[in-house]
Amino acid sequence: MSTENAARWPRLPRRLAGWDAAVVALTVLTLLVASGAVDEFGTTRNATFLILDLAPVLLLALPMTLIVVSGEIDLSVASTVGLTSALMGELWAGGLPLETIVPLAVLAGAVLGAFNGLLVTVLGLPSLAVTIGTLALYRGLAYVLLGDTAVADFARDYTRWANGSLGGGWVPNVVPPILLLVVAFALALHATPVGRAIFAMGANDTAAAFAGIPVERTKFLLYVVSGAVAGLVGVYWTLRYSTARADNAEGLELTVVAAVLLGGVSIYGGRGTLLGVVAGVVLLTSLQNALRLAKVSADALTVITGTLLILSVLLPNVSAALGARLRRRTPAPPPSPSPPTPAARTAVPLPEPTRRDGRP
Amino acid sequence: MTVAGRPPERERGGAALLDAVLRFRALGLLVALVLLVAVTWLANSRFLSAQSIRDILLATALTLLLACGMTMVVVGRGIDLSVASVLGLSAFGTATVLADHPGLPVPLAALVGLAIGAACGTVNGLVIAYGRVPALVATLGTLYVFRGLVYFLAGGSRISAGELPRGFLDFGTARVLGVPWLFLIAVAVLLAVGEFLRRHRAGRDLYAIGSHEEAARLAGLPIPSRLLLAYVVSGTLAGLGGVLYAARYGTVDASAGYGMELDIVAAVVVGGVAIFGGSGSVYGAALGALLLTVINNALPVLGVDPFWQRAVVGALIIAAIALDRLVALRVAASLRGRDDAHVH
Amino acid sequence: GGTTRDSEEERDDAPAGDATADPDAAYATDLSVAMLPKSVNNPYFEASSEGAERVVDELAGSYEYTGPSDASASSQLSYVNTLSQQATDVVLLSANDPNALCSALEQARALETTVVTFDSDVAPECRDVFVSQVDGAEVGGALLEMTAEQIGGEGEIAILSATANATNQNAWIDTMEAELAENPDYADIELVAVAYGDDEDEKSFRETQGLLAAHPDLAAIVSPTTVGIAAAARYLQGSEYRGEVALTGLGTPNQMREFVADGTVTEFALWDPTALGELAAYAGAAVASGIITGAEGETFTAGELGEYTVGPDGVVTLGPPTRFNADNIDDYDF
Amino acid sequence: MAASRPADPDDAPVVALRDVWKSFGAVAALRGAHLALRAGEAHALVGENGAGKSTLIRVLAGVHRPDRGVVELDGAPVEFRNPQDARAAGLAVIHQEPGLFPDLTVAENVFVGRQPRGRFGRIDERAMRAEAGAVLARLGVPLDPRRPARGLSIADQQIVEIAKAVSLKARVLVMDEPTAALSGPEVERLFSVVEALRAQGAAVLFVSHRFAEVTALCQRVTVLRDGAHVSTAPLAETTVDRLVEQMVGREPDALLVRRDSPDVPDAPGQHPPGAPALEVKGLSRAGVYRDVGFEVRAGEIVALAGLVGAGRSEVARGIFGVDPRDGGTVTVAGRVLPPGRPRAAMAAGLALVPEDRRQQGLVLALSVQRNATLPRARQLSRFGFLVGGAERRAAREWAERLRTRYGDLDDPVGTLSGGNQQKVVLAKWLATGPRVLIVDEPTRGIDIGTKAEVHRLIAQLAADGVAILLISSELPEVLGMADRVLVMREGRLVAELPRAEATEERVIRAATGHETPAGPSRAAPRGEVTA
Ligand SMILES: Nc1ncnc2c1ncn2[C@@H]1O[C@H](COP(=O)(O)OP(=O)(O)OP(=O)(O)O)[C@@H](O)[C@H]1O
Ligand SMILES: Nc1ncnc2c1ncn2[C@@H]1O[C@H](COP(=O)(O)OP(=O)(O)OP(=O)(O)O)[C@@H](O)[C@H]1O
Ligand SMILES: [Mg+2]
Ligand SMILES: [Mg+2]
Repeated sequence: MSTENAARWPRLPRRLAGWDAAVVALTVLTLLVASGAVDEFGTTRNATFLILDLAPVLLLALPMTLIVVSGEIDLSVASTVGLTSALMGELWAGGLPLETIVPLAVLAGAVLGAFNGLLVTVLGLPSLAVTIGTLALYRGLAYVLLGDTAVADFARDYTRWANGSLGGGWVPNVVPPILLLVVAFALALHATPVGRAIFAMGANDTAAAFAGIPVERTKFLLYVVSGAVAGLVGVYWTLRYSTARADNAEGLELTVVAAVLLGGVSIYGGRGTLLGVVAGVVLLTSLQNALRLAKVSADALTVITGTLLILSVLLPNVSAALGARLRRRTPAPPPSPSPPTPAARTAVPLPEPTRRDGRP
Repeated sequence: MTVAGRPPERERGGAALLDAVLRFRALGLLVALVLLVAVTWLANSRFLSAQSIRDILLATALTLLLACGMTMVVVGRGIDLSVASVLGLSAFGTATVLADHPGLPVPLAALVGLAIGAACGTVNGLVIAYGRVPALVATLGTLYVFRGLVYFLAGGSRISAGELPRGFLDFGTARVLGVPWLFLIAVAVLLAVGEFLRRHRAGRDLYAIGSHEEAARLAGLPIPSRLLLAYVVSGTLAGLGGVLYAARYGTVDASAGYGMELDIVAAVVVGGVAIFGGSGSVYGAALGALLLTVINNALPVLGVDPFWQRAVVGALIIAAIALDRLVALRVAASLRGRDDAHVH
Repeated sequence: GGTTRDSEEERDDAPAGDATADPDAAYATDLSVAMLPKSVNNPYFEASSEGAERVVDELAGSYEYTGPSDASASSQLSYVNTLSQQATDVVLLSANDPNALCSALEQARALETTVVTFDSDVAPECRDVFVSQVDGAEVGGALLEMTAEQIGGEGEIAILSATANATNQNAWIDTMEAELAENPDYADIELVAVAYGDDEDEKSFRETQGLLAAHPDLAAIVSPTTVGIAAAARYLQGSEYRGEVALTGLGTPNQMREFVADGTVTEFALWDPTALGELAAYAGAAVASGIITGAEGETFTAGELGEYTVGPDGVVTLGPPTRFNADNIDDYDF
Repeated sequence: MAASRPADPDDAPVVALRDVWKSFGAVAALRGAHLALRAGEAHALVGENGAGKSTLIRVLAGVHRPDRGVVELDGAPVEFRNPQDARAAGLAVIHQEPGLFPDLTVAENVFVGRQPRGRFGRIDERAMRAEAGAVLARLGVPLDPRRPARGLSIADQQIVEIAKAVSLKARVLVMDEPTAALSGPEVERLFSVVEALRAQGAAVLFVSHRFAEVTALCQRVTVLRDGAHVSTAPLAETTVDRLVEQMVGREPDALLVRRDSPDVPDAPGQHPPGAPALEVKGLSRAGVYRDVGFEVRAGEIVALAGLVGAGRSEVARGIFGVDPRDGGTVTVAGRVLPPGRPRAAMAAGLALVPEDRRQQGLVLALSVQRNATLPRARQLSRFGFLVGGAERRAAREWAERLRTRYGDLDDPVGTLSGGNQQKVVLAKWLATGPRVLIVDEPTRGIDIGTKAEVHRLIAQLAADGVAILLISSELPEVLGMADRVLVMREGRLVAELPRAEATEERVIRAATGHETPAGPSRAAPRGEVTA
């Protein structure tokens, strides 16, 4: 029986041992080393670029984390970004003001997410398969909308806001809204009943249903949220690159998934933390940024990204296995204060051993 | 101490019906295929010309090969996202070897491609089976790594048809009795994998592992070596795919096969292989591959606006899996309905 | 270091022309020059890079060839930022999108980086000079001319393009469409389809297949992209359409040599990408050295290439495309 | 492999464990365990939940490697590095939780990894089906070898597990609670098959919490407590009371609480049952159950008895709303529950402790704390947020009330022993303070001491006015606890027996349908399904 008392912070050491903590540490280490070793890395100017670059990945990673923890996946996010971006271009070209377009784009994203959600929950189709389908479908629709044209003449005020900084300093304008979203998602996942439900259904959706959790409705909502955030990213992307094109954000889904997995979220669902994912995104992007500054070629970047992803899971596993092997080699002393029972080699009744401590 | 007796078994009819349905599911794909071909043919009779059929068979050959390997992996509850990168690496490797050593016999060069594939598959397999890294994570990683390697090796260079030996290129389009060689090779692989998965212990072990890994461990199945085998086969087939790619297209650069992995996964899923392991057959996956290729080939022939093509492919993928699911649900319902007859 | 504030304020300024050109100035040495192609791993840009590097070496500058491995504007933007942070003197850019890079380019230019686009342009106000491989109208015209010659002036033709968004491709296609509609010489030629091979060999191959199956009476395919024309040629070579359907477009001699030799392709065209790279490098150095500012009418000497004049909108044109056929193809190696 | 040696108790052991230690992190599961199995002898292993029985078996099966101690085979030390090694040495093991492959057929499940092969190493499917059919027939279960294992009831799954082990024809047959999900005849069949194997010289290890079975099958018994060996003795020389005392390390409490025993504060009769708390009318689901109707009053314990597969669990799930239903109404304390909405049922005060704790009751990968508070997360949150120690306090309180044994509240619940897992499921639902509690096999796999606790708890809840629907396959439990017994057969309610009339015989008769029981009965056929 546990001997802990309620007052202390019993979960802290456990947290620190977790993989997400390791990613956070690795991220900090990378930032430090890069600042020291790469000339331009530590400048505020670079920080601005870095943040602008990681914003879309980070934003998409937030709902993706929830979806992966709930045991599903959404590969259509990047296509949703593309489609909402195309829609935005189409509407802008049609003369609508941005104040109307932005909510419409987010709404469109939510609708696209809802379509994924419907297929996954109502029809019960595997989300990996569904979202591979919508990945093609949404991207295709983006081409249908915009074809080979690009809409680029967005109002300067907006594009400037998307690229600009708070009060002309180095902190980009997008930081406050992003921070707000990060905190909101972190709280939702780690400190609300819905978050508990997401973890439970990711690990065992039958048991979750038996505990009265509306599994399907929750998953559906997660897809809607994912779509809405992708819509938001579509808006951001369009303004940041001041161009709406059908191929915007193409291929970004794999980067997002890679970042989420790197952040220690289990692809099987039920495990992961948002902090880890944020660290994973920062790690990936800052590493790419630093290597680019250090004139490492794009090919090496690709190889490093992949290697990192594998090592992030492989190393803990290997070290655990080695540890177990070592422990077997050198037998640990008996784990309890009671002395081992006499080494009787026959199965005759033995004197009763002392009672184990802490029994209720 | 407990209540005695048990009710009579009432599942017998069910098993037979389920069998029929599984066959019917493949039938559904076939019907879709026939319909698509018929419609396209009505719109443009050239779609069924010898040339056009050969084109489709050639195009299917690659998808089919990779889908065979993917099926093995997916049945064992894995996934191999690195196939396209492996294909690229092997295609570039084979082409380089042939371009650098013009005298080299073609089969030997093909062996190089296969070896590259097998090596990549071994890396995947070791990391997944022995390193216990989830397959999606591991192969997403190697997707980047292997592609990065091709970039690294190829740089901006491209090996064009002129640098490859004539014999090798001819092999890419050669045919036996009008059927392209490449397609025959793919079919041979398909039959071999089908036989292996259905009728051999190691194959059945993969289904068991995919169905319930913990139980497989307790049952003493050699899980790591089986998984390793699946990934090595998948890698080797992707390697073979690379060789065939080089032979067929002649021009090979660093982006050979780029992005193909999702097509392969889609083919396998459309073909009724459960993405979470344990069920599905390689023949279904083959039908899925064929269907997707035909869709891809039929859309331009039907004159579908190029901007619509991608959307249509996506919609068809969704329709195929949704249809499959609806059929399965109906059958489950009718199974229950039959049982109802026994509840007096 | 430095902040972004200055660039914010200078953004709306006229693109070039605030400095005055000194046509007699010498090329500066020690320039740092970087070429940023649409994507690395593309033989076409490797060839351009070769030319640019040679020029930079001659001028005793430092040269770098860098870029993303995927041809997307967003990845390219990060590289623009990186290059401007590293205070590169001249960036030679082939843009994946005419607008997406603008704000980053403006920031770079505010930090004294000269931006020269080549091959594929951005909006004129975001760069100093654009080195065009050819005049858009000239390419379109040349393509049509070759096609008409090969099909005897009548029949259905189709275009196999690169990606649907490629600026230069679309400009050429537009010229061709306009020309077809207006020029009585081409009255019997009908453009029946435009397909996109996305500059992927396999997709181009498949699209060729689709075009031929969909249009039984097709007389010719025009593929104004090096990847597309090679894939289409390979398909034709292995199919029953070989010799029946003409193929022309833009391709590199090395890739097309085989098909010209066996008669699959009669004639195609291209400019010399190496020369393009050289010219871009000279133009960049010229701006950075103050020889030109990018205003119309300024002139500069590009080594052995000769003297060039800046046209309207800061465009410098390399020259008419070279046509390659069985007679001359063996004279080229790129 | 079957050695045809005569059963000789003086034989050297076939397999023995000597002074085995095994810890999982801070939890010491085995702390000096001994066990010796002899040819031709059935050996029982008993102990409380969490005593280490399953861990010991997993060591024997090569699943776990011991931290210390040796496994001996025919007197020589061996090392089982994995389950293959153990199987190769002639051990067949039935683990506590059936682990079938849902996508494979029954026959394949039986022969997985060792399918009979024909030419070219191809699997001979015909032979495989025939052999599997033969083994199943020996066990008296007419399962179709060609059907997939998916959808088999827990009992049938257990049968397939047994068939798998039996068909191995091993020298040593190890069974971890194989009978927990079985009904009488199946247990008897199993025993006769085991007897036959034993007569051929196989050594048998049998784990069960049911002493009647232990005495019926075994010759020797080893008691394990807190992972340590307590005693080994011939069954003939010991008594159940003595065994229980050794298991718990103290005087045993009453083993089964009867509702009318003086322990329970409010015995029936003293308090007449209150108003109907749960009313079920015309509940139907195509192919599963039909026209089920009954009511449970506040403070009443109603048992739902029937054969395995009679549909009791389905009815419970239909009432709670996790499974859809085709027709009928469910009313809890006057509120009609919408179908298919467990949350509405919970809001009305209904709780369901499901039968399959690993699939339905628990999220094994989550911590004890998260599991225990899962249905209550909303109530425990403040302003929508779960902060502070509210969850923790609530979880600890209930774990302690049920005397759950765990290492840390943050440990995954899957690391607990089977019985302790069951307690977490109970805690999870009791903590919601239900008005109506449905418990489905609440004591399956629970040790004798805990079982009495659970019974006392249920009786206490009833006394406090909770309406209880008890689904159980254990007749003594049904008869001892219930105020009324409802009997189901093939998806229909066929009898209702008040406590005074509920005897073992009458319940069995109603459940099997061999004879219409006398007394007030609901067996009369009703109208058509109200769909
Ligand atoms: N994999 C594991 N990780 C951590 N602890 C474990 C693990 N397996 C077992 N334990 C712990 O070891 C102890 C013994 O468990 P075991 O399953 O052997 O008990 P048991 O005697 O079989 O109980 P039951 O009768 O309930 O099945 C328990 O305290 C349990 O929590
Ligand atoms: N998860 C399941 N999927 C499909 N069929 C099932 C499932 N669980 C049970 N069944 C089938 O439904 C029928 C009724 O089972 P149910 O579990 O309700 O019976 P029960 O009376 O509760 O018996 P038990 O004592 O096993 O709990 C059985 O024939 C069983 O095989
Ligand atoms: Mg146990
Ligand atoms: Mg039941």
